[in-house]
Amino acid sequence: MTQPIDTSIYAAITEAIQAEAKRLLSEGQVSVVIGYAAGRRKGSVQPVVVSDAAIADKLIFTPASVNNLAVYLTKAKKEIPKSGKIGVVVKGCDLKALVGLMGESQLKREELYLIGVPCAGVLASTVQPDTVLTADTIASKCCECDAHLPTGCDFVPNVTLPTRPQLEWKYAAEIARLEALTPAERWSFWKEQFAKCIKCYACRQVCPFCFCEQCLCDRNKPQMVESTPRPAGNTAWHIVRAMHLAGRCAGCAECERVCPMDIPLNLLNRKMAKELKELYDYEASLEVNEKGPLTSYTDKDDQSFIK
Amino acid sequence: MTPKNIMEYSYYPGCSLHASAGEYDLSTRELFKTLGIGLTEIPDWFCCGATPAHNVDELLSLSLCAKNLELADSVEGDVAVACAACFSRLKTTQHTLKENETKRKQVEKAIDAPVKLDSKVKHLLEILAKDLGLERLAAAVNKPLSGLKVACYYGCLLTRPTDVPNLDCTEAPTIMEHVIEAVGAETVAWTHRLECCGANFTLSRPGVVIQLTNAILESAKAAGADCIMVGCPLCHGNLDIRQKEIEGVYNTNYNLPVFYLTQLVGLSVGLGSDKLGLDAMIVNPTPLLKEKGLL
Amino acid sequence: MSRIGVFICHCGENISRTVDVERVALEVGKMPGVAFSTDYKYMCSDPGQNLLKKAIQEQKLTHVVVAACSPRMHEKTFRKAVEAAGLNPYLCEMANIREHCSWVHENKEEATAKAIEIVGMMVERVKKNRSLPAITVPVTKRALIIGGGIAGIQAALDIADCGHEVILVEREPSIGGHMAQLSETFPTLDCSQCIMTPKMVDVANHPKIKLYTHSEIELVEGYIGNFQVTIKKKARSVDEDKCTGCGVCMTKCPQKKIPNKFDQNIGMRTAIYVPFPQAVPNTPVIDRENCTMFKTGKCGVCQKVCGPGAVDFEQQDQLIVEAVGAIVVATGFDLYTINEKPKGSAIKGYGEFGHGKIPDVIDGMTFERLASASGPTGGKILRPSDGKEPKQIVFIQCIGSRAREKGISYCSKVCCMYTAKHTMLYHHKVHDGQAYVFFMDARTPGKSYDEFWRRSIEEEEAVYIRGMVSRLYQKGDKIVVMGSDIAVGVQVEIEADMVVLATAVMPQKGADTLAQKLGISYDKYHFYSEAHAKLRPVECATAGIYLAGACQGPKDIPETVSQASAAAAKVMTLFSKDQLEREPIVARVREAGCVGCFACKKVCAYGAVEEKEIRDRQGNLIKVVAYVNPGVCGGCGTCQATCPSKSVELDGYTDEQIVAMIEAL
Amino acid sequence: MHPEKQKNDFEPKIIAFVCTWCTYAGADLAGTSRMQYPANVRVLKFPCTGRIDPVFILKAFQQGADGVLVSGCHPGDCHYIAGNFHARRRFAAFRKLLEFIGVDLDRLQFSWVSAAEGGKWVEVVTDLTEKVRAMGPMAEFKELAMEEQWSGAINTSELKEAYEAI
Amino acid sequence: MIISQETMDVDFVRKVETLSGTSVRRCFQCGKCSAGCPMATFMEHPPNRVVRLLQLGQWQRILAGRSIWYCASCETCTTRCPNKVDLTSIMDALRKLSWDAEGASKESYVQLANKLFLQNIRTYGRQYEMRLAAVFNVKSGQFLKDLMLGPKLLAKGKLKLFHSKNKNLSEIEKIFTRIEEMRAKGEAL
Repeated sequence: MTQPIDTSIYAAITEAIQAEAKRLLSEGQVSVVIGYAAGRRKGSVQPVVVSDAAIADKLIFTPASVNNLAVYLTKAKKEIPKSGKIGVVVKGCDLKALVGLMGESQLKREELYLIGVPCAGVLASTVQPDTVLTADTIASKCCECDAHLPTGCDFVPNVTLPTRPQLEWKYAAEIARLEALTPAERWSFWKEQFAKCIKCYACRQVCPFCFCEQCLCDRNKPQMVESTPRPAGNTAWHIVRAMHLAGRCAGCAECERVCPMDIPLNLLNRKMAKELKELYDYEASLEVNEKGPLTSYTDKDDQSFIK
Repeated sequence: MTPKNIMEYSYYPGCSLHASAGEYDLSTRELFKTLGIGLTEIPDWFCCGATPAHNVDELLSLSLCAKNLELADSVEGDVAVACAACFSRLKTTQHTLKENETKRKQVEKAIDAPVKLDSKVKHLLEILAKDLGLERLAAAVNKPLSGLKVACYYGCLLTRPTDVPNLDCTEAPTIMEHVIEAVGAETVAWTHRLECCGANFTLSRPGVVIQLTNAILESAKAAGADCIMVGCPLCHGNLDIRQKEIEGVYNTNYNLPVFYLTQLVGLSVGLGSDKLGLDAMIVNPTPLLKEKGLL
Repeated sequence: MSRIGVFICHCGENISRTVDVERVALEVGKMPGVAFSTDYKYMCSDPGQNLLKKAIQEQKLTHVVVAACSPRMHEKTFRKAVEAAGLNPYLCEMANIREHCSWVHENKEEATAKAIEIVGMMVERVKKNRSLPAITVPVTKRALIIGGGIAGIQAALDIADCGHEVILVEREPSIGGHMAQLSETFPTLDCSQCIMTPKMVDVANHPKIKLYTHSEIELVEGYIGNFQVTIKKKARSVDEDKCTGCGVCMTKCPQKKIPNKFDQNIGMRTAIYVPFPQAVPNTPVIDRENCTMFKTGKCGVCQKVCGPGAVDFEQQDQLIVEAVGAIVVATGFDLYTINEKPKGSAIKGYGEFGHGKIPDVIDGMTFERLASASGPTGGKILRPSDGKEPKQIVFIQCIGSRAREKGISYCSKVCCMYTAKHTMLYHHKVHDGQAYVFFMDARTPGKSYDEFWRRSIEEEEAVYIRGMVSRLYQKGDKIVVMGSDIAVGVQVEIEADMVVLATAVMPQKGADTLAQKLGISYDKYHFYSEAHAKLRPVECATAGIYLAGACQGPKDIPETVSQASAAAAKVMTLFSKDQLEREPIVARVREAGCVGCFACKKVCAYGAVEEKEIRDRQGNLIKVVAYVNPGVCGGCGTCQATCPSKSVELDGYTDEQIVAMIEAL
Repeated sequence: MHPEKQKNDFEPKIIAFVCTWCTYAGADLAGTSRMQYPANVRVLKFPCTGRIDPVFILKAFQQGADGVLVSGCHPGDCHYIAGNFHARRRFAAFRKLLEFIGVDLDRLQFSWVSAAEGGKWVEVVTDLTEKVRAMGPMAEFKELAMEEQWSGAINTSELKEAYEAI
Repeated sequence: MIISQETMDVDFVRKVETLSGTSVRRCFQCGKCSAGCPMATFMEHPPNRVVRLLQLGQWQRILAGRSIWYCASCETCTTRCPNKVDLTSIMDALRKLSWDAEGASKESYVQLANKLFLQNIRTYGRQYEMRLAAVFNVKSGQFLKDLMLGPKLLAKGKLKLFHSKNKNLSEIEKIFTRIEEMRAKGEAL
C-alpha cells in the first residue's frame, strides 16, 4: 500500500470555482470560463467551455483534472468568443505556460480572468480516472512541482494546502541515470524511444507552445525534417521539438501524457530546462519575462565549449 | 682642338717598369714604336709614392705626384702611364687638389710651384682604345690572336674610385676586353676581374697576398681562360711571380701565363718574343703561344 | 527548369596549378540543371567577363556560378557582369576554389575532387536563388564626426566646405587633439600651434559646423544614410552662450595646483579652466572633481567674479539626438605610459625602466610640452625633478612597439621621426648638450623624412646608437642608461640627465566600447578595422561609417590629414545622391505563417522588426505579425534562425538555399 | 577487412558553417597565406553565426557529415552587433541536447576565428579533421537512415509482463 | 664603453674629417664597405665598425688594433659606398694619425714596409725594390723570407742589384723638408 496524497481540499476548490464562475458570467465580467467538467466515465474529467452562468456548476476540480487548459487559449482560441474577457481555471503548472504565452505575445493578461487552483497534484494517467492519488499514481511533474499555489491570479479559492509526503523526483533521477551513460548507450536508449514514434503529433497538438500556424516540420520547401514516421525523421522531429521548446517549456508534461507510444518526452524538456537553469539561471516561472534565455544574451555567457 | 695626327706622349713608366717589370717597359716602347706613337720619358721623374705614401702621409703623396706632373709638363703630349698604381695616384692627386683648396695650397707650398691640374694623364689602355682607336688598332694587326682565351684583369686601381680615373665604368669596365678583342683574341667572362690582389702587402704580409691572388687565379681558370692580361706591374708581380708558390700552397696547378697588355697587343702586331720580353715571365708562355700558333 | 552556367577560372595558375579545371568543368557540366560549363584563364579579366556575358545571352542562362577566388574578392565584379547581361545580379554565386581549395591543398587529386564538390554545392544553391530587387533608402545629408583632432577637423572642414552640415563631437573641453600639444612638426619644423589653431578657429566659425565639445557619443542607432545619434553633452558648469572667454574666473580660482592633462601633467591648471590658451571654444569648464565648490559646497569665487554670470553650478548633462547620414570616426590615439599597464593590453610593462618612477624619465609627448613655446616651461628643456637643463639627454625608441613579448608587435610609425625632431629641438635649445638615441631601426619612409633624420645626425650632431637599452637606473641625479652598440658589438653606458622614451602609439582607451556602439570592427589592439586594407582603407565594413587618422592605426600628420580628406570625399560621394541603393540581403516576413511571437524582434540587434496589424476588409484585427524594415535590417539572419516556424527569411540566405547546399554534400 | 586499415583509409567529411565576416575571411587569409590543411572540409557561408539554425547541424549529420564545425566572430566583433552572442547561447543549449541524445560532442566543434586568424582556422580544421578521423565514421545517423521501423524490443518489465500475459 | 661628451673625442674626429675630406657622420652603418672589403676577414674591426667607432669618438680602440694597417687601399669601399663616405681616405687619415702617434698599432710589418718605402723615395727618388726587400727582411728578422723567389727573379732580370739615383734628388729632399716645416709650423696636419 503506497502513501495516499491528501486531496480533500479539491471539493472546496470545486465549490469556489463554481461560485466564482457563476458570479463572473452573471455579472458579465467574462464571456466564458474554461475549466474542467466531469466526463462520462466514472471519475473522468474533460475540459469544458462554460458561457452560461446557469451551467457554471458543471465546473469541477479533481485529481483527474490533468489537462493544461492554456492550450485552448492559443490554437483552440479561434472557437472561443473574441469579445470580452475569458475566465480560465489554472493550476500552477498551467499558469507557467500561460505566463510564457504572454511573454510571447500570444495572450494578454488583461484579456484573461485567472481562477487559480491550489493543487496538491494530479494523476499521471487518466486511463483509470477514478484512481486514488498516491505517491505511485501521482504525475511525475507533480513530484517536482514548485507552484502548488498559483500567484498573480484574479481569484484563488481560500483553502489551506495539506502537507505532502516527500516524493521521489523521477525526472531528475532518470536524467541523472542517462547522463551517467556513455554517448553510445544514450543513443541506443533514445533511438529505441524515438523509433516507437508514429508521428501522430499528439505531443504537438497538446503543447501550448506549439502555436505555430505552420510547423517547420510540416514544410516541404525545403524539407527540414522528414515527415514520414521512420526512425531518422522521428529522431529529427524530437530533437527539433526539444530545441524549439528549450527555454519556453513550462513543464506541464502534457506531451508525455498524451503520447500513445509512451515516449518519455518531458524528459527531454526537463533536461533542457535543467541545462538552461545551470547556464543562464533561467527557469519557467509565474512571472512574465520579456525575453527567454535563447532570445537574450549577456557578453559574459559561458563559452568554454568554443575554441 | 683638332685631334692630333701624330701621337706624342710624355711617358711616366714608374719605378717597377725600371725594375721588376722591365718587360712591360720594353713591350710598351716597342709596341708604341710599331704603332707610330711617340713616347718621351719624363726626365728625372720621381716615385709617385704609390700606396705606402698615401697610406701614411697623404700630403707627401700628393706633393710627389704634383711634382711629377710639373716635370711631365716639360715634355709635349699627354702623360702616358703604364702602371695602374702610378695612374691612380696621379689621377687622384689631380682630383683631390681640384676639390680641396686647402690641400692644394699646402701642396703648392711643398713643391714650391703651381699644380698642373689640367694635364691629361692617360693609362696605356686609354691611348690604345680611345686615342688610337680600336679600328686603327685592329688595322695594325697582322697576327690575330685567334683562339687565345684571355682573362682581362683590371685589379682595383684602374677604374676606382668613381669619378677619379674615369677610364671606364667603375664596376663593369670593358676597355681591356675591347682592346684585346680588337686584336683577335677571345675574352672570358669571370668573377674576379676587379678584385684586389693585395699588392700593398706583397712585402709585409705575403700570406694575405697568396690568399687573395689564389682566388683570382682560381676564378680565371674556372672561366676557361688560357692566360691573364694585366695593365699593372704590381698585379703582375703577384699573379705571375707568386703563381708557382700559390700552386704549392693550395696544391693545385694553374699554369696561367700572365701577360702585360702591351705584350699581347705587341704579339698581334707581329713583334717577336725578344721585343716583348716574354722570357722574363716566370710562368712560361711559350707552350701556350705555340699551341695557338702565335709563336 | 533552370539553365545554369558554370565558369571555372584558372586564375592564371593560382587555381589550375592544383585544381584540374578542365575536369571540374567537365564534371560540373554533367550536373542536373547545368546548361553550360567552361573554364577560362582569368574570369575577372575583361575577356573573361565578356565570355560570361556572351554565354548568358547565347545559352539563355538563368543562373550563374563562377568558380574562382573568394566572393569577398570578386562577387561584386561578377554580379555586375551578370547584371550587364540582363540577369538579376543575385542569380550569380561564386564558388571559392582558390582561397579555400587550390591555395590550401597540394594534392591535385584531392583539390580537384574538393573543387568539384564546392562547385556542385553552389550549383544546388544557385538553383534556389531568387531575383532580388535593389533597396533604396533616403540619405540624410549631414555628417557626424567623432573626434576633434586634426583628423576630425580636416574632415569636418572638407565636408562643410562642400555645403553639407557637420556635427563635430569632441570629448575634451577643446578641439585640437594631440596635434595641439605638439611643439614643432616634422619634417619642416613648423610650429604645430601656428598651423593648427587657424584650422580650429575655422571650425568654430564655420556656419555649417555644429560643435559639441566636452561631449561623448552615447548611442548610435540606424544605418547608412539614416543614423540617429545620441550625444551626451557633459555639464560644463559654464553657460557657453553667456561666457565671453575673459578668463577672470581662471585667474581667481583658488585651486591652482591641478596637474594639466594637456601639459602631460607637468604644468598646473585651475579647477575652472581651458586646457590651453588657444582653446576652441574658449569657454572654461569646471573640473567638478577638483572644484572646492563641488567638493565642499563652499567657494563659488568664479561665479562671483563672472561678469556675464555664465558660471552655472546647477548645469546638468544633456542628451541631444542628431540625425545624420554618415559618420566619420576620428578618435585618434593614446600614448602608452610606462608607469601603467593599459587595461586589457598585451603590454607587460617596463620594470627595467623603473615603471615610470624615475621623474626625469619622460615620454615623447611630455618632451613636446617642454619644447613647446606655450608649454609649462615656456619652451625651455628643463627636467621635471629639479628644473635643471639636461646636458646629456638620451632618447630611447620602440618602447612598447615592436615588442611581441613585452608589448605590442606593431611599429608605432611616428617615433623615429619625432625622436629625430626632438634631438633637433634639443640641439637648438641646449647648444652645449649632447643627444643620444638608442634605436633598433630607423623607419623614415615619407617625403623628406629620411633626409630629416639624417640631418639630425649629420648637422644637429645627435649620436644614434643602434641597439636597445637593457635597463636604466637612477644614480644620484643621473640616470644610468645601459645599452649596446650592435655595430661595434660593445655594451654602452651613458650617464644621462634626462631620458625620453618614444612610447607606443595605442588606440584610445575605450575605443572598443565606441566601436561596439557604432557596430564597427577593430583589430586585436583595438585599432578600428578598415573594410579593405588596400582598396577601402577609409571605410568601415559597416556602411556609412568612415575612418580618419590614428584610430585606424599609427599615423603621422600628413597621412592623417590625407585620410581625413579621403573620408570626407567618401562622405560627399554618399551625399551626392538623394537615395542610396542597398544590397537587398534583408529579412522578409511571410505573414501567412507568422503568429506574432516576436522572437525575431527580441533578437534583432538593429531594431528592424516592427509589429504590423493584419486586418480584414471590415477593419477587424486578424492578427499582429512581424514586419522587417528593409532600410534598417542589417541582414544577419538571426531572426530566421530564431523563428520557430521560419516565417521570416533572409533573402540571399534562405533555408532552401542552405538546405540545398547541405543536401548537395 | 583489417580494422586499422579501414581507419587509415577513412577520409572524414567535415562541414563547416561559418560567418562571412570573420571565419570565412579567416579561411581566405589561410588561403592567401598559402597555409596547408586537410581537404576534408566543406565551407558553407552564412552572413553571421546568428543565421545558423541548429537544424542545419542536424541536417548535416543526416547527410553524412562525420564532423561539423560552427565558427564565427569573437565576442564583441560581430559585424551584426550581436549575432554571435545569440548563436553562443543557441549552440550551448543545442550541444547539451545532442549530448543527451547520445551524439559524441567530439564531432561538433564551435570556434571563434577572426578575419586575422588564418592560422587558427587551419588549426581548428586540422584538429577537428584528425580527431574525427581517429574516431572513425559517424555511424549513428547513417544507420538510422537505413532503418524503417521500431525494433519492437520489449525493454520494460511491465511490457514484458503484459506481453507474456497474452 | 662609457659614452659621454668627455669620452667622445670630437677633436680627433674633426682631424680625421679634415685629413680625409669626408664626413664621418654620414655613415649610417649599412655595412656595404665591410661586405666588399677583401681584407675584412683579416681585421678585428671591419671597415664599418671603424667608422662607427669614429662616430663615437672612440679612436683609441681603432688605433690599438691592426685593422687600419690591413687595408689594401683597393678603394672598393669608397667606390661602392651609398653615402659617399670616402673610407679609403678615412683609413689614410687614421694611419697618418697613428703613424704620427708612433707605434700605437700592433701591426709593425706593414708600418716597417711603408717606412722603408718612404725612406727609399727620400734617398733614391725612386723605388729600389731589391734594397727594399732586403732591408725589410733584415729589419723584420725574416732573413730567409721569399728566399726562393730571389734567384729566379735575378735570373729573369727582375731584380736590379744597382740603382741609379735621380739627378734632381735635391728636389725631393726639398719636398720632404718643406712638408716637415709646414707641420712644425702647424700649417698642415
